[in-house]
Amino acid sequence: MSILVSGATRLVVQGITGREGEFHSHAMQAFGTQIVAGVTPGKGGQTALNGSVPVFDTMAEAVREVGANASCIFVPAAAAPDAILEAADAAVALIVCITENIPALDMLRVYHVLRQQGIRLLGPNCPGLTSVAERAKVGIIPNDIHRPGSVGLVSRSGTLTYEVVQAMTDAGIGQSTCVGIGGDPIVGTGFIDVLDMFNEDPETEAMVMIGEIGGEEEERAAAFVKREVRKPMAAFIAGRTAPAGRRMGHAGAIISGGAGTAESKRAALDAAGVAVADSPSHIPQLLRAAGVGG
Amino acid sequence: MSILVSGATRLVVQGITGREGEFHSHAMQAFGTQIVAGVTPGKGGQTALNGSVPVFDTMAEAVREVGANASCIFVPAAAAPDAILEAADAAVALIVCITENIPALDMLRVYHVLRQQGIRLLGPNCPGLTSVAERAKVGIIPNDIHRPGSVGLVSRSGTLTYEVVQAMTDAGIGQSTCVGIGGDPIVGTGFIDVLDMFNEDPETEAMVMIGEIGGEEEERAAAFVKREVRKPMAAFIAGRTAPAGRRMGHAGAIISGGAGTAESKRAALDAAGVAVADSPSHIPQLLRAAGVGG
Amino acid sequence: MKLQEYRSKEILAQYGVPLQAGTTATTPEEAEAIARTIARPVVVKAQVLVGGRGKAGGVKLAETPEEAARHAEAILGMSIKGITVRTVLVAPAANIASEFYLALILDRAAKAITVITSAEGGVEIEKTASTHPEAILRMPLHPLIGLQEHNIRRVAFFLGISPDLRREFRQVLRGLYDAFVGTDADLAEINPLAITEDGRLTALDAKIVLDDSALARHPDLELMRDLNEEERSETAARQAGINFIKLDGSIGCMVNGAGLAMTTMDLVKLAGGEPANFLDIGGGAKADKVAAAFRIILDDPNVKAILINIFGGITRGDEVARGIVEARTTLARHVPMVVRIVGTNAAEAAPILAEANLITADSLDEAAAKAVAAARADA
Amino acid sequence: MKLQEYRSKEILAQYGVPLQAGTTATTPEEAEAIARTIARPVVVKAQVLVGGRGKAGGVKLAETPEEAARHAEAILGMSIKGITVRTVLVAPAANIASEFYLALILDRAAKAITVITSAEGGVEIEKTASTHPEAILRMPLHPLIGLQEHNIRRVAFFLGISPDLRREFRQVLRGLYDAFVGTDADLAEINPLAITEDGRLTALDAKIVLDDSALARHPDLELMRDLNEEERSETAARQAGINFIKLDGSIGCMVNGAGLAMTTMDLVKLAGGEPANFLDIGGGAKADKVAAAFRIILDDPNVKAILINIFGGITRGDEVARGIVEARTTLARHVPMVVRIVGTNAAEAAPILAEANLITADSLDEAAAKAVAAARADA
Repeated sequence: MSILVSGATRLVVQGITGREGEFHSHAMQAFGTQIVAGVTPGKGGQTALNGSVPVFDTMAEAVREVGANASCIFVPAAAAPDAILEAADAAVALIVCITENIPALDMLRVYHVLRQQGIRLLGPNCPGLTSVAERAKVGIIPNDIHRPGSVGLVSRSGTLTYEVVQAMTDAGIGQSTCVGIGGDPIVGTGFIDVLDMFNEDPETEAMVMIGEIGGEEEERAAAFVKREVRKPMAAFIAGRTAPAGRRMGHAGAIISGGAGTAESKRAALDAAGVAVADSPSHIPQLLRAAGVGG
Repeated sequence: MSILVSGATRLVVQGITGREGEFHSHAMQAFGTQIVAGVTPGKGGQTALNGSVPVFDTMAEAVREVGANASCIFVPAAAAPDAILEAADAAVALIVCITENIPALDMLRVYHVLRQQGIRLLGPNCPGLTSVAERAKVGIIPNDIHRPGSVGLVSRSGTLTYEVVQAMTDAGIGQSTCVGIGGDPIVGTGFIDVLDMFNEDPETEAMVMIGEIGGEEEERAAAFVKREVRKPMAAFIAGRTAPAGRRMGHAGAIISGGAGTAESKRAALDAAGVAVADSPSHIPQLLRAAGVGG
Repeated sequence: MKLQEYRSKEILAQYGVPLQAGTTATTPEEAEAIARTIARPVVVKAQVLVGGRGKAGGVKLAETPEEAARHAEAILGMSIKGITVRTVLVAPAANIASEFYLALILDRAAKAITVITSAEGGVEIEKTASTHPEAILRMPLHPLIGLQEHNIRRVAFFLGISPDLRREFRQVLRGLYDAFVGTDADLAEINPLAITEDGRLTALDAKIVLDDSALARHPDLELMRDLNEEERSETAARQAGINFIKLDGSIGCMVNGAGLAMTTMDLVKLAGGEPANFLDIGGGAKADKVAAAFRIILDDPNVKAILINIFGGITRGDEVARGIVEARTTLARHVPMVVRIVGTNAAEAAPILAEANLITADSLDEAAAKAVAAARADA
Repeated sequence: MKLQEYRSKEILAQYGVPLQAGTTATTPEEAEAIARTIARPVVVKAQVLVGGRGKAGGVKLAETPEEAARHAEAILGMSIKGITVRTVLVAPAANIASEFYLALILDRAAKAITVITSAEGGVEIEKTASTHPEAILRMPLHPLIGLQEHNIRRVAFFLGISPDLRREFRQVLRGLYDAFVGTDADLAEINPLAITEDGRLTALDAKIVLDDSALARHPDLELMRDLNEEERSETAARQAGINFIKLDGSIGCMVNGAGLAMTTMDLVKLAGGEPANFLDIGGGAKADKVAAAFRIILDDPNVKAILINIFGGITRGDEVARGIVEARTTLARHVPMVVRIVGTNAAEAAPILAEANLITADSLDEAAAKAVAAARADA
């Protein structure tokens, strides 16, 4: 089982004819994702992925013609907010935006429009998500790091996520769904949203949360976990050595006014009964200690 | 019983120190409405209604200081959209806007913001509503035309509403709640919303709907009635003699492109099993014929 | 408020919509002079707010300035659906390769500004809607964030705009939208939007209808009102703050409230008469306003009787009664008056009306019947 | 990107916020000349992006142009929290009757632009927040329709702005908001916003922090970057498209991905070392980018070893390995390198690294330990 994506996901890739869009569409298809269309304005009528997928000019056509119900966006930052709004207008149920460096005020607007339309956005500036058991991936998480299992993982990071997933797989601990929520200050889906879904997902028996400095989402997630979650959980927070007042690569990763430190997040998680790792490599043993099997 | 307002309504009047605001606040208070505050920017600290009601500068204060939960707006058209947004931001549950001549694009914006905030707006350009049994009135419907009873009335009009209510009262047919939804193209609450509430209200046994030319709200309401309503109903539609293409006083009352005629609305209501009157004075006999008692 | 084609084009041009505005003329000589200054052929178009001017002979192509003058002479003074043409627009004629319909409306049902477009330009959208509705795209825009780039792309692809014209098309739709919002319009229509044979996009005809409620914040647009196409009595009513629409019957109506005013007309008809007008005097009508309403109603020589129907709410019955009695003394012409005043202070109004020997009525049905009878007796 | 006070004021002035911008000087003579042209007394203020310049003696009042020159002489060249002052702002001094704090922030939690205000101006808002939080109003604005008139009124009444200053206050907050949105800011702060003794509102100090992700659409604002206050290596990194922050340790880090780069730093520390930098090389790192990263890391003389940690995803491991080997030949200075490449094409990367005699590691913990050891050995 999985959350958000499954074998029923009919994916359209916005920006499928671009370098990144094409590369990752091939990888998604190889993983098993059902890609039903691509959208590149002006390239309607062409095909992509070795002729296996039709390309449309608009999302409205992709939904009408081939019944797309999810979208993955590989569109440059200047055009990405519009691409998200287009996908939302076409009423796909899930939009995953990989694009980074989208201005925050654009995302503020997009966030609220989508929320009001009841459409789930993952990202931007995220690696997407992978349902391991259902072989459905929307995004750029490497294909071969997974092992099917019962641990749900949620992370603000990209390669750090892969690091943790690999460590779990190497230790024989499989994943249900791995979700990268993105490193921007305003993202469509937060930790709590995903933890809540994992908490309700019968196939997810334990959870891993990968946070980092900046904002107070991890603290809020800890409060949620304390209140709602009874499944075993482990966490890692990146940025214990990050200086205050500097943006650490991710637009959202900044300690400001004394808030958003790794220590504050670790303490909140610890207080919520979550096992907090000092290194990504410790996650598997923390999970084992919490009773998680293969 | 009643819908929307009751003895628990704690009303704030925006524009209480204006000529109209003051006049109608007195009438509302005389009817029995619990007016807890007025708001006029710059007059905070004063009192209104012979010293019985404090005046605040902002809606936020009115809600915080005296627990207002509904607002009635008597503010000129140029400032009224902002007044509605202010009331919504202060999170009152019901906003009744009496003001007419508010630009439609302003109302478009206001409508969607309030809808998203889950706040009920009645109007603009409406006479408000009166709960007869609970002696709670928010708006400008005359006090002495009512008789308590079990007929719910909803109307796009002002004085035409009074005409019908008076006719009912004179015929010994009492009202549960009388609601004027307003004559503008974009209003916060439509016929269907109110009919739905009446349909669910145990104290409302029959309904009267007063429509007029323009738009297709009455046609949609008829479809709703056919589908959902089992209570007896009578209706009147004003404007059988109105020429096409002209705005009949109300901004929303215009037949355009062949749509919005009185005949179309009458036919739709007739098809939905609603008794349609030729004159407001016939409403009582239609109600009697449908089995409505005193 | 409807704007004339040339006014609508002025506005769209300000918002960057590509078009050749042309120049207005009120005499054949002016039309000829204008035609001399622009590329030929030119088109001479009657500026009237009613539809069907083409069929009525109000739009003509001229190859020479002299021909333009002859066409202008024919068109100026022509009557189109009862409206006398006083102005023509002289503009360069376009060689049309293809035509589209493109409009924005305030969509009451969708509660949004909605794009309506069709690749079948030059015909009325209602006609296309009935013949092949699938040729029309109706696309509501987000009410809080407005026209987005993907909206523009969708319309462009729907219309099959070629890649080299997409930038220009963007400018058209963006300009149309900005004009709609900037002027508080109810309707902003380009029909046809043409692609010329030399491959340019241009708005050949345009129509903007403004939201009357928003005119207060657009004094510049209020100046564009064409008083020539408005009944004199309607102009007077507007200036007096009275909602008035002239009709063809013989029973003048004076009512407070728009819905009740329509109902009063309906009941006059039901009683066998014909209303001469719609008149909503508004709230709190004092003597001066009542007097203005009388003047406006009686300005119509067809009026044989007046029905006054006031439901006191905000408006107090006795005030209106006094207003009627006072205003009546100032009238140039006298017709029978049937007065019905109910609601607030109706009891105080009754003796005032009785003393003035006015015909009164308790119910609206009765008032309508009495007014119809009075008009017949007077005729 | 933080803007200097004088830049922030330039922007706010463009958006209609009342203030006396003053003029910048880089020499005492310039400061004196400026002081001569404006009303006295004047204030001479160090232009640095770090806080606490007042306490450090970087803000001084001058009664005469000569005194302004003396103050400028003292301030220019002064070091404030490690930053050398190169510019002062000379502006008319105000007689302050009262002071407010007024700011807009991009509020991550509320997902809105939020007004933060307090009647206690001139002090840091964090201080007010800890001493008496009830003195602060935090008001999120609607994310789709923005600053409304009622928002402005609420702030004005909260601050107790007198009726005669409300129009001016409206201009301040409206201008601040328009500037925030117009420049894509993260923070736009006026502190203090003062009422002068002669009853005018004026922004005495201002700070704007821009959203780095939006700078691409504001080339004019990008030009306002103060390179004097940026590490040379950080400037070079930015120009090479590399995310880099200089730190004080001895282990240079080169990582793909921001979260993994922070984690790498954390593990260096956990292994007993100190990271010399944060460096995220981004996706698909080719040889030229790797070479640039090496140059930037090695520009820091404290660097005694380099830890390269690449998790192949978008980035292919063998490409990075080849990049490392190639780039290494171009380096001016050599330090031990520990390379860990996993993920996509890690297997293909291994022989390349082995052949080049680089220290390798399988796990990140191991890599960190080896790097720390190598740095110690090298020291």
